[in-house]
Amino acid sequence: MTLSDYLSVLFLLAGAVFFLAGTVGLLRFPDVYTRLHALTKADNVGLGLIVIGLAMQAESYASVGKLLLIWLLVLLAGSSISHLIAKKALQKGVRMWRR
Amino acid sequence: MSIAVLYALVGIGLFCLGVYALMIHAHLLRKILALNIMGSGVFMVLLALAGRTEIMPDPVPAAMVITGIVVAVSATAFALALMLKISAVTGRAELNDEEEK
Amino acid sequence: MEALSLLQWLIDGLIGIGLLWLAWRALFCPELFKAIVLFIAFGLLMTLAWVRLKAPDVALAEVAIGAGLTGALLLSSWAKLRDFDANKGMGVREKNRVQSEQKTKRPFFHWLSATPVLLMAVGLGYGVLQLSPYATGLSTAVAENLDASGVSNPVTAVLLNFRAYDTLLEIAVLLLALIGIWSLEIRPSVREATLDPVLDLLARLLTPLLLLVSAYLLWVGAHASGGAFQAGSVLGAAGVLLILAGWRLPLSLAGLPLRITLVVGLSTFIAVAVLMMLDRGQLLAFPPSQASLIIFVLETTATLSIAAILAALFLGSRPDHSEKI
Amino acid sequence: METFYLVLVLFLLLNLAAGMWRVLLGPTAADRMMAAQLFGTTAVAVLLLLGQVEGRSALHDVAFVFALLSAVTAVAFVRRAWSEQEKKHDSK
Repeated sequence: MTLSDYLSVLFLLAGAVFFLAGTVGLLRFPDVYTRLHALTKADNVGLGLIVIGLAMQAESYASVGKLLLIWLLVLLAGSSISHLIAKKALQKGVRMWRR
Repeated sequence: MSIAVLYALVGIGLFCLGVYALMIHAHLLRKILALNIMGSGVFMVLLALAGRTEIMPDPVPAAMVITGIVVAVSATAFALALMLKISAVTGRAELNDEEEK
Repeated sequence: MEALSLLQWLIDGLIGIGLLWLAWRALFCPELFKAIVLFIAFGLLMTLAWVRLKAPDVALAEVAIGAGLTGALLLSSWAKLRDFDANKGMGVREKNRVQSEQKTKRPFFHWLSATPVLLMAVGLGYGVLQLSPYATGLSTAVAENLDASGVSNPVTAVLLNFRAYDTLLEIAVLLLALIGIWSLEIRPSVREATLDPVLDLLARLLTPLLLLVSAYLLWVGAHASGGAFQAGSVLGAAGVLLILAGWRLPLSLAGLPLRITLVVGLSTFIAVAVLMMLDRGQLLAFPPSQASLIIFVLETTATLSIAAILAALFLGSRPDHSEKI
Repeated sequence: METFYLVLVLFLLLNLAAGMWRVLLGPTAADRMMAAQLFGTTAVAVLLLLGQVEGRSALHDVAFVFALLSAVTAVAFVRRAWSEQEKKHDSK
């Protein structure tokens, strides 16, 4: 294994940790808004780290480009949809969690 | 047992679940979901059995399944429209096949 | 090697169990909305199963249709159904709706239908276990004739050359479903009145991307996974997104131009079929030298028609009627 | 390396299974839909990893279309299914 292999494994593991954190947050957080917050961690950072890890192993620049494009797309769609859900939840009066 | 057999058995399970749900549910949207799951089960059996080769998987079932997926979505769209119409006319999203009590 | 095959088994087993569990919950959980979300998740997991079964073409079609269109269709029909109920009167409706969503036939009937279904499952399972573990099917026959087909992706070759009549009839079925829906004269929905700036931006950014991906899938279908259906359904999803963002076809385009787009795929297909019939005496038997060009023309027109039909199926009512309610 | 990818795939699939619990729990419609959204992103990651294992770039295309179209379903949910009429149902 070369240095880039080790780095790639590191990134992939970090990505998996963020996915786990997203799932745990989705299950454990008390209301829609905090769960939304947890979800975006998996969406943006988790997938981002996995894309970086895989891009280090990619054979051509074209496939690196495609991987990055997928990540950017998920970022764009994920953040817009989180915004729409949160806005709708506020409009509908879904209550925020208070300690 | 190979991977192909595993997926074929899952496909059969899906198909049978779909048939059962189709028979016992009264709500039409459920029946549409059940039909879709039945269809997915059939596709899965077809593709699982197409993958029983060492070389490339048989492309003919794959092509048939792609056709099937598109036909299934158009049939679903039509069924949903029919359901909305039935609900608009009778006020209930179910078929009137049992005698009223 | 041992660990590797064990891992493969675990992954496939997990996907299989997950599929069965999702299907079971989607079909038998009490709330209909929950059932629909579970069904969407089922479609997503199905895609992974197709990938595991080495059928990336099917996975693409399932993604484009199962993840995008079926989900949107089910959610929007569910919402329309609920609004019908809500308009009929308040008070009792919530209780009534929940009751009607979980209503099943009488318990006696459950047993009556469960027994033959179980028998059928056992019979089918036995049948599958009896099949020989290796079968080449038609893959060698396809591989031998691939050079004459004009494309190098075997699935596209089957869809648009060897069994092109399947595709012809399929586009006819799509058109038929749309005619059926239009003839039901359902009241158009007018719910996308409020515009949302973020959604507007998302639609503006995603639509060109969807167009690009559709064109790419159409092009790549000749030699790798992709093709007319996948391209058409991605393009159709662009239409669905625009409809959801509140955009409507201008009335000047909703008449004849829309109808021409809807039928161009089927009519080109029929025209080619008739030409081939006159020229070579066989329905849809392409001369190998021109097959590539013919398939390109057929796929392009089919993509346009499939996209237009799918978006129109989602809209549900005739676009030229939607202004007069 | 291949074993490592497959372990990751298995881990992500188990993650998915856990996330499904939120679909069943609810309580608001948005919670269920968010779980489906997480499902979509995880599936994209799984597809990319499987693509790396099998060395097929076709799976990158599948992942790409997947990311594009799961957005459409979510938009359909926000615009159509989660409307004002369910207010009292959700706010408790």
